[in-house]
Amino acid sequence: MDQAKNFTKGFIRENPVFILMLGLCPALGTTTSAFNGMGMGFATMFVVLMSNIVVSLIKNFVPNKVRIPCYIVIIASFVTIVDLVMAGFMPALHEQLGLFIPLIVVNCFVLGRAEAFASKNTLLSSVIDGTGMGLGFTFALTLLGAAREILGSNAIFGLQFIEGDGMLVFILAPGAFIALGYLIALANKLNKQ
Amino acid sequence: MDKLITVSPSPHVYGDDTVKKLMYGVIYALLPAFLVSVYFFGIGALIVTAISVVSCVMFEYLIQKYMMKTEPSVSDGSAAVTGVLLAMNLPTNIPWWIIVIGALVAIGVGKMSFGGLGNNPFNPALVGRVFLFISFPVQMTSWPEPIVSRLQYTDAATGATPLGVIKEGLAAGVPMSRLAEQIPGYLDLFIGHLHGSMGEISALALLAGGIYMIARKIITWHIPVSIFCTVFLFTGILWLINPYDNADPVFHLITGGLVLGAVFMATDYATSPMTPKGMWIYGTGIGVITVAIRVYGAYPEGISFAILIMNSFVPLINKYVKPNRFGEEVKNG
Amino acid sequence: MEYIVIVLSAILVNNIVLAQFLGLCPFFGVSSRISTAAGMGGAVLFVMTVAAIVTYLISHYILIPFDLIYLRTITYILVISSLVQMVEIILKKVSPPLYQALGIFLPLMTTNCAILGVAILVIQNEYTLMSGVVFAVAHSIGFTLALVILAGIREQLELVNVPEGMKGNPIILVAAGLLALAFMGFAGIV
Amino acid sequence: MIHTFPNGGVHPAEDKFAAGSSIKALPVPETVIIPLSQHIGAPAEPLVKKGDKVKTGQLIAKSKGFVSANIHSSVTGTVKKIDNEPDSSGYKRTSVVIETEDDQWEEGIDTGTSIKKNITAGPEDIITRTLDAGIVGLGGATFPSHIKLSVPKGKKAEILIINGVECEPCLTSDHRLMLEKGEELLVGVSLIMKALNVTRALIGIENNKPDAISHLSRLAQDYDGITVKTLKVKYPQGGEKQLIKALINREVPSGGLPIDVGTVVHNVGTAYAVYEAVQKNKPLIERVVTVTGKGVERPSNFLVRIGTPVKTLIEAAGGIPGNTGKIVNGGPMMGKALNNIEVPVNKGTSGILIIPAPEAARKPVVNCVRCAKCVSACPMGLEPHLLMPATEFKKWDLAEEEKILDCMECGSCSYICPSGRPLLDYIRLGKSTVSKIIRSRKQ
Amino acid sequence: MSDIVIYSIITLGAMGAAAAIILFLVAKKFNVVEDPRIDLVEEELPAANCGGCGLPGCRAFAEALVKADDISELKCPVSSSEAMAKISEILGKEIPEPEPLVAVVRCAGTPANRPRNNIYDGTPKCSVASALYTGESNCPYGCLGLGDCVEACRFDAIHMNHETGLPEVTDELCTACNACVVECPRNIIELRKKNKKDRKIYVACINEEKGGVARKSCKVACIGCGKCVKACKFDAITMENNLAYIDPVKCKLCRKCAPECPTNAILEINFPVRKQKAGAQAQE
Repeated sequence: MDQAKNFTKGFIRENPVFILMLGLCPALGTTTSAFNGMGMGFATMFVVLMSNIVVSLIKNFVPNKVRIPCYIVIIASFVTIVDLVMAGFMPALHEQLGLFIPLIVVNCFVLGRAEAFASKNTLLSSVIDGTGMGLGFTFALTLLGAAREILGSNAIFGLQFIEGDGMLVFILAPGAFIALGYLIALANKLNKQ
Repeated sequence: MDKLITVSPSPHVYGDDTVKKLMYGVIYALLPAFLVSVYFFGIGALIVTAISVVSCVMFEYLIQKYMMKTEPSVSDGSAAVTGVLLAMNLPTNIPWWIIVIGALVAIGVGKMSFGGLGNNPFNPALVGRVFLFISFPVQMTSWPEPIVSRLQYTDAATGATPLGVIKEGLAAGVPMSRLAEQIPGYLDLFIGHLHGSMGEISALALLAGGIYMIARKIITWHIPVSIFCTVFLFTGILWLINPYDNADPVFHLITGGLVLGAVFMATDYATSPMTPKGMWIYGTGIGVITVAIRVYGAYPEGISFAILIMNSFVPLINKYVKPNRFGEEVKNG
Repeated sequence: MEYIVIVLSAILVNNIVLAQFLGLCPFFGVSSRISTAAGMGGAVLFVMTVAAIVTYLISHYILIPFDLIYLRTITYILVISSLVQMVEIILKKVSPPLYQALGIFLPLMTTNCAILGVAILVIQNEYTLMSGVVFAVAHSIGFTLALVILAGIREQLELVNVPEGMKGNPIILVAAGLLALAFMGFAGIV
Repeated sequence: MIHTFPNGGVHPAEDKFAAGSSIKALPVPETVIIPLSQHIGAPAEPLVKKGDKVKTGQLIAKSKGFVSANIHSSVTGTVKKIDNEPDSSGYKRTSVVIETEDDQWEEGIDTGTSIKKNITAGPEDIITRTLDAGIVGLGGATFPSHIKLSVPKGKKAEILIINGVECEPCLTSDHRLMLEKGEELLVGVSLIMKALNVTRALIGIENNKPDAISHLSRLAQDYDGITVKTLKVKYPQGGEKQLIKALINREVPSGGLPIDVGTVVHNVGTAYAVYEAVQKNKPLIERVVTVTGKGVERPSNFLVRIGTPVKTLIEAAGGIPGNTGKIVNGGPMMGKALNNIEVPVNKGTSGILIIPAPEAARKPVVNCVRCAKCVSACPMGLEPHLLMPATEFKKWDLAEEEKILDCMECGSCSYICPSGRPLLDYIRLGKSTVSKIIRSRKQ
Repeated sequence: MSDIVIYSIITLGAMGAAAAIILFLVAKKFNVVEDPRIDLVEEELPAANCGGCGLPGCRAFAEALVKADDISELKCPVSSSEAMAKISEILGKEIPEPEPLVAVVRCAGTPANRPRNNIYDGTPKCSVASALYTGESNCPYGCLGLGDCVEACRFDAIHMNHETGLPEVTDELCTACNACVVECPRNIIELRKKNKKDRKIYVACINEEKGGVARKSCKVACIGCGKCVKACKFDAITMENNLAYIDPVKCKLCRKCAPECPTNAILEINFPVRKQKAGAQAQE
């Protein structure tokens, strides 16, 4: 497979959030600001990348019957690593993302990559796929976070550009759904062209 | 025969009702309430209504023409109805740009995203209103002084609604009997001499509009009556149990947006059930949730949320509450 | 009283889907029919309750005594996935009708973050076992409620012409957003 | 107390322009086209061939199978051809075309005007005579009447209901028949009662025909068990199920027949035809047809030989007005628009309605606003707003579940819809598809 | 530090082993025999159990795949197309490459050929109009021109020509899926063999009325004269119910029949222009 294509597909064409509708819980739950979205995106990307690497390395040794539990354990280990590292080094962000860090383990996007891609492809392809898809996920979360931050608090990455509060609703749950809805509509439109 | 004759399936005659007539009927029914609020709030009421109606109609036109690429149908009056209803739900001193945002959300998100008139599961005007209420809590809850602020649009002297006074008072532990002194008399409340959203103040004018709509068969009586009955019963029971910490049922009926909501918002065709039985369930639900929010919730007013919540149940009600099918219960007598 | 607060809070105020963003994959995935949504709700109710009990026991009798809290995620997911698989195998044999009604949703449970999320929340909130069970049951009811309402709206939307660009996921998300907006009215009710 | 059926129904403008014009016999036309399928069921089998001479009242086609009806010649003359001729839908059906030469009636037919009140025929004779005379439901359904006269085994008829409702706007043929042939009609009702072995008969008439109500009530005093009941004007009260509900408050179950609730319903026209067949030995070769409409010069009720081209009737009423938009075979609610006025009058033709061009056009279609007016208008308690998209989006399961097959196609929903939605167009389509699906499932 | 490692390993190992043993025993005891292909298919699926296919979980999807006759409708948003190809290989449900067919509209009743004698004002759907009456012309067999076939086509291959009032098929896009054939209430559309350069020759009429009657309602109707039958050397043309039919399999595209037709009911498409009588063939 063309590695460049393999890398870029995660951005729009097979974007996990906008097109595949996977990993929606963190995509909506953590994107109150662009920074939070990006943090969550990178955390997930790390897990995807690492689990892709490990899965791709051990794919020939794991018996087929137990591969799913194995993958889950691998993913869960990396999630625990991320959880602990973040708690240690970025306690503020860790506090913000809260429950969603351990929940990366049940993000079907992560398991999906391991199962659908890494378990069938070479190490290099898996690394590229993990990075690409991870970046696509990060991109989606950052974009959604940015949109919500701009509308909801008149700021982007914490920089206030208009005085006063924005439309508070975009920071809250309803705004998340609505913003993602219109972003997906937009992505569909771009994809069609 | 010089011209070709027309052929079409039966029936070959049609009733007089059109969507346009029904929508303009709603607008006529809103006129008394509008006039009362112009009397009390003056220029602000005019400006808010004008901005709201114009932006709703404009957004609908633009979206239909340039985004959906269909023939614009703004002349049917439904966008104007949404505009008037949205305005009715706003304080008359609200900045113009907030109204425009509200209109965009009401029409763009609440209505046109679903395909326009009739497809929307939630009442567009209420979507706009609740969106604004959550987004701009400060501006949405500063109510201009009636009569004295007639010649001012913004920057008028403001005060709290009777429901707000009671909510805060009770939260602070003030007994009901003392709070009653801080709110206008029942006659004022009924006519509309109070703080509040533009269109919700005068229960009298709204009821007149409601009676007009029922007489013209634009709406049926089931929804408003079921809401009124439920609110009266529920608040009545609470009041009988504890008159010190609860307002009496009559007060609940004539204050806040209850009449506006029950008569004009809950009865919106697209978002209310199709059968009388369903309407009773729907109305009862709205009544219960309204009182629950007013008495126990964080907000002094609950009818908007209550209607939106029950809107979401309407597809389920329609699915499980069917009209009396002919021949289903065979009663031979 | 404590239980009533938990129940109302879980179902209305902090609805697991509409306010906490958990379990969104099945929320959007399995809400195309009311009957399917109800079946999924039943399965969630069952698995969530059992999972909450089992993880509570593991947490209190293994992880905490041995000071292994950091293994929480990994053990929970292991337990939940085995549990789900076990229940599925048993149901298939013991009661095929029940399996048809609930069992087909079971594989979705492993990756339903609502299950793991609730299990973690029970520990985080330091509930007793009984409160934890009430919490799990109430959350699954809240999940089912949101799922069934959305399914109702989707069934209705199936019979109208939604604009081309909004068809499919976008309009469902917007509908869910408006549903969340409506549910904000319950704020402060407990 | 004036009764009506409780749920649903609409009230279109009545426009009964021809109510005051008495029944005039139209001259025998030069050519008649007699279709062999003027009834529900199998077409009749022709007994004549090209070139045969036939007399008025002569049997020219025999019923084939149980659900079928005899066809008689309505004129005296020569069979010109037996060929496919367009019916009111434009589709071609086998018909016998006869060129008129004379008007000689078949022997044994009493063509006199005296009223024969004395009933001598037994129940079996009455049914046989009805079958022989080729009588079908003259209200428009054209279901062979002899079947409705023979009560199936295990069922029992208690009450006979005679439909004098004429709820369709504009039409007046039944109204005039009740006024002018009241005595004969009541004898006919007694005959049907005898055939069914019932002791009670109710004649339901809407209260926009007070003259017919008082006339028949007065005459009915001389007949045992026959009562005239006044009903409130409401469309579609002439529907069997609605009429039974309105008169005796019984509901025919979904998919059932009136006999399931112990009743049999016949139209007044059918009762009159039974009288003629039994007492006068006269087959069904003519019927009363209303020709009316806003622009029509002389709205009239004609006694017409079956097979007369519609064009002849319209000309007798003053010709086609200049601004004609639509010509309808039947009433405005359930009638069928014609694309060709050469088609013949058949046993089911109760009226010809001419609608001016401006009124013929449909309303522009806009989105359904879910106003529920169709739900409250549906006399069967269905939800047309749901059935239409179910058909449009091909959700046949939903359509079946929502009882699309109970629809009687009365058109109340399309009439009332403020959005001008063609609800009935789709529901009809859905009905035919769903019944096809059900049939294929049974196989 | 080493304590933590040891404890972790022991705990996890013990739990893993316990879970494995329990599951093994349970699976043994409660074994249910199923179509083995379900497992094979499931292995190819991503096991993400995301519900993206609309079915609850990958196994349900696999079952649906095994059960379905036509798997082209079932799509997994996560799987690659290779995985799906492999699945279809497992199931052997690839439809054998059929002889290429293309949809052909057998009516040439343009307004000029077939005068209108009324205006249809009902729901613009052929199925509704057809159930009501013969249509805007007198021909009870002809195209109603309301576009049910256009709506039925998922490949954008059939469009209404507003001048002729007849649908036209874009041959390159047509997949011969039969949807329009099923949808047409009058059975006007037929799937015919696809020839070289998209050439086709067919009777563009299905009117079974007698010649005179058919001719009266449409100028280009087949009047059942039988001249084409005689002209054909390959026995490809049959005459039934006053209607000629050219068998696409037997037809050798010799074009002998078309000039014989007195009403020009036989259409030749995508042929080089004839040298003589070129004027008569205005169908290109």
